[in-house]
Amino acid sequence: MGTEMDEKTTIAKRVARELRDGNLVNLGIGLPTLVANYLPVGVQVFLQSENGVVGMAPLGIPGAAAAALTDAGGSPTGIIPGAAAFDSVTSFCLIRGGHLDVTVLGGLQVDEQGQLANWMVPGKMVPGMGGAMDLVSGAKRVIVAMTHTAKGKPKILKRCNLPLTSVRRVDLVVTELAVIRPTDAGLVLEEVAEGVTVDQVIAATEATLIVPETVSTMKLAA
Amino acid sequence: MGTEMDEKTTIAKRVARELRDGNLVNLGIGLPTLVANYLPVGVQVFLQSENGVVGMAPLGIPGAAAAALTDAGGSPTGIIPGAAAFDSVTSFCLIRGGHLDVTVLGGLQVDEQGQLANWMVPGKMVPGMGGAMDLVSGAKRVIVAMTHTAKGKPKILKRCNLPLTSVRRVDLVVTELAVIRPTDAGLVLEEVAEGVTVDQVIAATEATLIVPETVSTMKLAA
Amino acid sequence: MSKVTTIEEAVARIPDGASLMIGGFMGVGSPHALIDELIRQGRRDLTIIANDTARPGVDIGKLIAAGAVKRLVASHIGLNPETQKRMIDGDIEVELIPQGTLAERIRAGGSGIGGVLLSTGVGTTVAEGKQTVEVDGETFLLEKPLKADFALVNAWRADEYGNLSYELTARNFNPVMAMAAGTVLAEAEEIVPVGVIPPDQVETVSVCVDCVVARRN
Amino acid sequence: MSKVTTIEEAVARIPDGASLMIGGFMGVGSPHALIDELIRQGRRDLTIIANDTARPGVDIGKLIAAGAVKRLVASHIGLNPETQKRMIDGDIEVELIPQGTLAERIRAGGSGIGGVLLSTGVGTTVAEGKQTVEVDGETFLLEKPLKADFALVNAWRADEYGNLSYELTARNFNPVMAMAAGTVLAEAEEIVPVGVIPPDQVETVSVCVDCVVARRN
Repeated sequence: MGTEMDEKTTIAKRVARELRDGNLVNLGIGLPTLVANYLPVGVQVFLQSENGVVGMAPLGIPGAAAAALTDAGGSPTGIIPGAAAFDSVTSFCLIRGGHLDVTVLGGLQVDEQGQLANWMVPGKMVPGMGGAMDLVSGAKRVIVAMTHTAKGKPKILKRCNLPLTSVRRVDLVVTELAVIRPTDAGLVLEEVAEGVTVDQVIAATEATLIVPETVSTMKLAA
Repeated sequence: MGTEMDEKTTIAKRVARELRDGNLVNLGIGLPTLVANYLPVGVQVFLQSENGVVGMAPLGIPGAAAAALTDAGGSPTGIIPGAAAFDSVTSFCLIRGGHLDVTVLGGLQVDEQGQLANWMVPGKMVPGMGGAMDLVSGAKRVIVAMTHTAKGKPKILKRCNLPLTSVRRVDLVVTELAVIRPTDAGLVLEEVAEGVTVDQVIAATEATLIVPETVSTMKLAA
Repeated sequence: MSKVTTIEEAVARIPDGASLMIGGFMGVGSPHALIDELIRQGRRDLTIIANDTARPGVDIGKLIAAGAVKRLVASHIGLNPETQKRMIDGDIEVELIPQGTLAERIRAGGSGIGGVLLSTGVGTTVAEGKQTVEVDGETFLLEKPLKADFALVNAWRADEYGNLSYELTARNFNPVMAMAAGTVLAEAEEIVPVGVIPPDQVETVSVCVDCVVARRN
Repeated sequence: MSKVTTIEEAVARIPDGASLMIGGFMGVGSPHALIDELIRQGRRDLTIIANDTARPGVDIGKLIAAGAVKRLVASHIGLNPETQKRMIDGDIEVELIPQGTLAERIRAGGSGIGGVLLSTGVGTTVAEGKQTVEVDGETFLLEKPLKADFALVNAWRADEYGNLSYELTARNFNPVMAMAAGTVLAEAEEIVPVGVIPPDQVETVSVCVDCVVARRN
């Protein structure tokens, strides 16, 4: 199943295909950040960072830089021409107000109701939710980009046992093994990665998966 | 009792003495606007206009002008150095949020509870409240600057019969005849204009006035 | 991905019966050319959300005079006797809202806020029919979000992506309305190439704007 | 009426036990010199309202390390293990709030808003103990205003009246906090004469600011 780097690249390349030209997109720190590097030709998106900018340059592309310009992790970042800076209040008006087309976030757990837990492990990790709850509750589309399992244990469960990030159902879950769409009826297995069987995905998943007659093979951005 | 112009000047000069150095002040259209022209020496106030500026130049003082710079009546105005422009949302955050030190407004009626009616005469005048309700509900101090009577009829009543602007008690009422302070106990007659007797004020007022042992003579700004 | 289009095409997107937020304060900062084109194209039965209706024959006042308006939500119509007359005659349904409340309700509409609690209007006619909420012993009116199908805004400068900046008191309701409508049409005094407006001077972010048109002079 | 003062005098206004809003996002846009001076003057038992506590040894992280903080209201402490340790040890009481809700609550505090209705956090641990309000069949959390005794903000430019402008992502929570505190201390990279900041580029209006200090370099 390849190295961890391969897995992340697979996920990022698949998520990239979900973005549309002109979309306002917020990419979480870590894996989701890679998505911007695999956009199809002709698709330009505007990257938002919740600390107050639209028009961040994708990772590794310098853009215009300044001491007073960082990403949501506090790391230096660049901006593209046509970028805009604003305060935290405005930033979350964009996120909650129907202006943010897509948010891509990492996940600790997703369950059969399509609910996400990604901000806290009681007794272990108490980082605070930052902007995650606002993003998941407010964005027009929520895409969870995460590895299918953690240390061999399924992360797609019948019911999340970690504190939820939002009761809102996420729109898509992309892992290195599969693309899963949460629906009213449950989790639909839409695609499997090249070389991965439906049974392998089911074995790595605690939640019940709805398997349509044909499950296509995951297509990745070039 | 002098001409209408004298009356307005008297009121404006008396109100001017209520303003303190550095105050943020909103002056209503008409009579209240004159107040800025009678500020005591050493008192600089910042004039707000609810359409989105702090630092308007007083009436008759040109200041810096521009086509895109008007007062709340839509008339051209000037600004002083150190002025700031902002949108309508911010403008009312300043008004409601405890930042506006004083608002001076005209009045149709004030009553024994110190409540003001100044925006509507049912069946006759339906201009809309504009910013009046926000100003009266939100400013730290509300000063009503109005003539004591209208066509010989008292405007200071037992109970307002026109729709209220706010249930908030105003802080001071200044007319060409008197200075009246609404309190828990009722309307206290604090000052009478030069050459005016307490009985003359009482005769021109429908509301019961509380008359302290000594009522001082109204002092006007130079 | 330039959003620059002609005034005719931009206005053609608006159907009869649409709800429109229109920026401006007594005509200052109103999208003059878009308003004129609405009248030229003969649009009817519009709902207008705006601070005021200016004066007769000026900006939104023209829409009133043209009989294009069915319903009006505003804070002030005092300087336009024609609006008052049409209201009293029953030609236009008018809802009057305190100016700060109008601004906050539009902001809520564009910001994913379910409602704001304000004391403005408590105990007055404005409170009629409104839900009240008590917080720590104090009573507030629950003011609901306002949205519209379209916002017609006026900017000083626009770039081709739709970033907007405004000038002095011509700003007023324009930035907040540009957040609160399904489709946002921006009229600008000047259209500049992308990158010319410094990021710190962008007041409406490009992603909120759908069409940019240059004002005719 | 210049508001320019020394850092020492500005910070001397803050008593032990005061509540402080402090601008910044992971240290970017924090008032570095005011924070250092708080530590030098040995202030104790502070309540801090801020987005985060940066990293150990950086900005608000220094206040945490110095034991100056009794209570913290923030959205994120993940990158400062020292804050997490002191929270788990019971040395600091921590209230975690979603970032957008934190921004909106501070805004309400400075804008005369009695509360805002948000869906963020509905059905999660964030909803515990909070009043809910139903509007047109949808459930929202009633989020109350946040205020503080002092706000310590960081600006790019300030004039002597206290007008402030900000730079890029160093803006973050600074403008909203400058509206929501009893006394506002602004630290600026550059103090310019009155009239130099164009009216359209003033983001915090002078009347909200009490002291202006120049950053030491």
